[in-house]
Amino acid sequence: MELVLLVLSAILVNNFVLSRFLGICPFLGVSKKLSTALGMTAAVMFVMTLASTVCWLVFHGLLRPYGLEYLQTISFILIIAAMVQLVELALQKLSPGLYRSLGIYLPLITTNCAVLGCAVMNIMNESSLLVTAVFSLAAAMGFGLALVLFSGIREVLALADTPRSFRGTAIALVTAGTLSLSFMGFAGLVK
Amino acid sequence: MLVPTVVLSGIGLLAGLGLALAARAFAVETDPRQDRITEALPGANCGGCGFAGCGDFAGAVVRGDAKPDGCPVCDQETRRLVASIVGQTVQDRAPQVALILCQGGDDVAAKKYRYNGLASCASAALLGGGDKACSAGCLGLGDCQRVCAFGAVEMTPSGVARIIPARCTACGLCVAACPKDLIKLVPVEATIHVLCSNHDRGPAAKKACTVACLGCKKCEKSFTGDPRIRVADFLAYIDYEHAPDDPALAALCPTGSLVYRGDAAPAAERTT
Amino acid sequence: MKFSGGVHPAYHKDTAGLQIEAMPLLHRYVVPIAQHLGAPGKVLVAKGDRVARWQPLSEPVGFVSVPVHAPTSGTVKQVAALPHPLGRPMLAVEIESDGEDRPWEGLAPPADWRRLEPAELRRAIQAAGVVGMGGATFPTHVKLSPPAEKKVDLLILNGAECEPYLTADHRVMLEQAAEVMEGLGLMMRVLGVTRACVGIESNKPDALEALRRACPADVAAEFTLLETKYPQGSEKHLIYALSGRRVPPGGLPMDVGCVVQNVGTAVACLEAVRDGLPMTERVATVTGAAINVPHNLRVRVGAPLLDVLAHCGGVTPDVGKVIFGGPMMGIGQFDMDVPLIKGTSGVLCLRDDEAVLFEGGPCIRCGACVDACPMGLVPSAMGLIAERFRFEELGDWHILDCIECGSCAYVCPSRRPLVQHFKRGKAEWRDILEERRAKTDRDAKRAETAATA
Amino acid sequence: MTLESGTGPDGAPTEPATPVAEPITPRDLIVSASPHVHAGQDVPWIMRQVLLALLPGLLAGLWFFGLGALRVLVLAVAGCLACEWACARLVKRPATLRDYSAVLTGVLLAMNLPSGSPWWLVLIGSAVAIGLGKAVYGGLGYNPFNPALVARVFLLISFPVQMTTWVVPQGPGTALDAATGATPLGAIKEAVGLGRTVADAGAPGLRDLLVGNVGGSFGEVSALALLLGGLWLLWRGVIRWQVPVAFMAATALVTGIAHLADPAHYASPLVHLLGGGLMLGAWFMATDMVTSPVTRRGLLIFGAGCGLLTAVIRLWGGYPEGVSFAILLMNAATPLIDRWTRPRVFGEARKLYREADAA
Repeated sequence: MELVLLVLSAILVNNFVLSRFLGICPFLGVSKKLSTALGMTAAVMFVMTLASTVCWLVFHGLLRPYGLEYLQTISFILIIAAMVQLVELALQKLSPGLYRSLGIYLPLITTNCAVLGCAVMNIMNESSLLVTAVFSLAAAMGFGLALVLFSGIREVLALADTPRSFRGTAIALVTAGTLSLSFMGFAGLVK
Repeated sequence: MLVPTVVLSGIGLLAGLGLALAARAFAVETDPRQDRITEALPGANCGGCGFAGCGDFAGAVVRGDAKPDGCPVCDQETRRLVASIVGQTVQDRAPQVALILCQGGDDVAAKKYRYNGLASCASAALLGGGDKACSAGCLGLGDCQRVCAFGAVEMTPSGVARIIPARCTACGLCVAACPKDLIKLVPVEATIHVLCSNHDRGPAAKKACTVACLGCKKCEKSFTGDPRIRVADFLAYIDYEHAPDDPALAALCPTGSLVYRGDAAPAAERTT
Repeated sequence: MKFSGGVHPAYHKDTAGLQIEAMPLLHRYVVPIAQHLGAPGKVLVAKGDRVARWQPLSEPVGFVSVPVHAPTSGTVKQVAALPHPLGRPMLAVEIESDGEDRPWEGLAPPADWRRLEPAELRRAIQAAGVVGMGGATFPTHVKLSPPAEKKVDLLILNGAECEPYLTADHRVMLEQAAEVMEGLGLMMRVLGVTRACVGIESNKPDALEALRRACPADVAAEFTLLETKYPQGSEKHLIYALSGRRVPPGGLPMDVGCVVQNVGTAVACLEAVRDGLPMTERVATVTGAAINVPHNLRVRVGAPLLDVLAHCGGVTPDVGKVIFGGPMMGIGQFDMDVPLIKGTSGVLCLRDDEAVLFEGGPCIRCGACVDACPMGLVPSAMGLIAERFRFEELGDWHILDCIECGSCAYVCPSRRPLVQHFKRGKAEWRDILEERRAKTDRDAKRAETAATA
Repeated sequence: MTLESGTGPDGAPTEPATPVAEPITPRDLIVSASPHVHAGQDVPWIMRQVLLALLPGLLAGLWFFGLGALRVLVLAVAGCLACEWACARLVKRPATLRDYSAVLTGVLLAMNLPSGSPWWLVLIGSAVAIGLGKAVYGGLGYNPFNPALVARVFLLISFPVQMTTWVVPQGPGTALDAATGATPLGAIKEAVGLGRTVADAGAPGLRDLLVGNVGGSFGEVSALALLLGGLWLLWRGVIRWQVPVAFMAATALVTGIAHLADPAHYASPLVHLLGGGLMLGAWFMATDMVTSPVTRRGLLIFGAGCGLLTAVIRLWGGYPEGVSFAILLMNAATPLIDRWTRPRVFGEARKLYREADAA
């Protein structure tokens, strides 16, 4: 039950994008097409879960025993970067189309605050390994939910007769804001 | 100091090792020439070459699907550079500019019905060729303006398209977009043009539009020997290979379909 | 069986009670060479030639091609590109009538269709220039020649006449019931089928009764009164309504073992064989609020529109639209010199204030078009995509399955010109497909040369 | 252009039956693509129908909350119209005041506000509804979210105090500074939150909920009047049944299960159906065409999603009322629903014809 609530909380109540405003860069960058958004979701889910877990292991296995907590950020980034490179290599081979459409946003997962934020949050909350893994996956799913919903809207928006000055990112931000407003309805759902 | 260094480099080494293995497993061959060509191209992604953007064109050049001088927009130097990347040479070609061969605005051209429908020439042309009484008249709904990536087409107040020569890159997109085939690419240096595409006999053409070419041959007959303007099928054609450059020619035309747009013309009408 | 979608426009079948009246002979006729879907024939006459009534003016080139014939005797005034109902001038033969209406000596002798072989019947039908008279004008002999691998077991006679205003088929069924049923029997013989269905919309029970009474003993036909709903007369929907079979997307009726023929076509086939007479006339409804005296006219193919309107008392001053065909799928005309042709089922004259003006307002996603589309498409989304010129996406939305019936635009509260979007979209999507095909061919060819090199 | 008269078979000219009124010159004719006739409905007609259908609910609200409600209504409608006009001016497009869509947004917004709302709250709401909810997207037809609800949720989150100060209904004479109280759902939520039972909340009876003699946004209180309007819309063919039915069914189902499991802490589904903004939401807000799916299957999913989310937020969320949030969330999902509920193309996949049928 605890874990179910944790998952619900991470997806709906404390959605990484819409409530914590983390990972806005890919949220705006790869949401123009649903297929790209789905690809990005998969990539982020992979990187986030694995990176958070490995980071937890490194933190509790290496950094804390040797009193090296101050190396947290740099070592986490290192791990995340390696994960992202791995995904990039695999995608380039397995799905060149998706690789091309993700473009610069794929390597940019490295500097995605959502991924680092997730890893750091797990450490800060003193979560267990299991909770870390589940929370990271759920957080990535929350990111994915927001991204997929948003990309659906943006595909339709691309057909709209939007005033010139609002075209592109401007209207996307307005939409994201409204989406965030509606996600606030979940406030208080957990705890 | 030693421990943190060892820990960090250890993590780095491990990650590096994993990546090296992954790189071998997921190895993909890419042609570095494609990136170099993409960099050399203008990057406007106008699609004038017929491919989906500059990157796609570069890939096509590398694969041999497109000629290295296939980019209609870039200058001669870039073409040469692109060709040299794939080890070829290109021929120089004269700079061109698009020209709309119609000046039949609503003030001079008659309409054959009241059009009600989409504001797009190609859609209007589905209904009996459009509402202009002239079968070769500009419909004025701006398909050429819409496809131009460089803002080089404007619509005159009387509803006929006009090229802004200074902005035109001769990419040819408007040529393909015009359902009435009114747009041609002509040499930039040419100064005399026949701005009409109507093949009807004189009286019929005149009834449809007051600035139509009637095929009267006054321009053709003004030449002694080999005429540089010829009338075929009731329409005059400029021989752009040997383009005439005489402002006086335009004065011969009874309807004003033969125009001079060289240095001696008013600034707004010049093409060069 | 009822198909989903469709609309119920106001029917205005005011001319249903008017007897078919023969149009008097005119001074001149303009006979376009291309009056059918398929290759236009080769012209056989030249300026100055004397022609007789029913004399062929062109000969077919290839299988999907039919000849056209002189509607009366006279002199060929010109062979030139002349106004055509489809909008653009097309090659046509203009005949100046000599008033004698002298028949051609070379006519085929009358024959009994019950004694002729299917192949002979097909030849006679092609030689008579018979095309589908419902409006699509596909050569009838082609439709009656299914390839051997398609087993056709059902002939459907289309008497739905679901277009508002038009009553030509209705009158033909009432006044020529015996000929319709004989023609049906003839076509069954050509196809070698033993089963035929006659489908008529429920607003014409008298037509169904007339046909049932006139049905010869040796013609096994079933009669069905169909729901009055547009587009009940669409081939695919008629087949579904009568037999429950669904023609697959991109498929033809013969893919589900059916052939659909219009009632007028049945009469034309019969006349071609029984009397040896080519198709030089048809019944057309001239109606609408802007015509002074509505008529069901038997009019010779090639009669100029202006003369037909004049015969019907002319148009009122507030005429806004003149349409060839019905109001849902008909083609708006602008040149009074266009001739009525084999596919012209009616001339509809609408007043200025009746003519729908498309406004192209924004789509409010009300979904009325989705409910109305008989093909199960999503016109709202397709219209938006086409409006943004993103034609390459239209394939995903099955644009080629659109039958252009107009149901979507009929109900659209924003008055969006959806059908125009789709006509354009179809053309553009076909171009894209063509390009892709050419590219794959090129790639394949290159791969081949690379392999051999 | 002169007419050629017909000639008889003998070659002698015959006169036309009646003289021709006026020769038409071709350029006078209109040419458009087919079809050439139309069913008759247009966008203003639809908007007028919805406004008419809102009348009973509106009158009930005015009856119970008096002048305060009228003030909110007038302010909201005027604000929306002014905003629409201003936005059109800003983006240099023709103002579309005559399609009644701005009026409708104003009325819906007003009905979603407490009758005691300060004037600035109403005007901010109007500006958000038309500006942020609609105009930035390009106007009617292109907005992904229901403009009135965007404004309501925006106000609810920005000004929680003003947006939850409910006037107690006292009939047409209700004073502008009337006493305030809780909404039925709010009272229940509060009681349960304090560890007491539903019965302790002292919520009004079903009869009061039905007629609307309860606290709440001024247009949402009378379930009966709203239901009447909704049914009329259905009968006029303006809305399709899938959304309201699925909406109410899903809410009833979830709240019903919860109620059966623990009646002390979960109110009966009838209270949930009649209380709060559910009737207004299910019949008038969720049925907004622009922001709901186009296919009937999609509408069912959309309605059910709205109902489910409403129930979840009401029962377990922090807010006593979840209709606005639920509809906005489902608005966001509409493009995806549309994508995944495309109708089957005629004749596609399922083949009815087999050789056996032919025999």
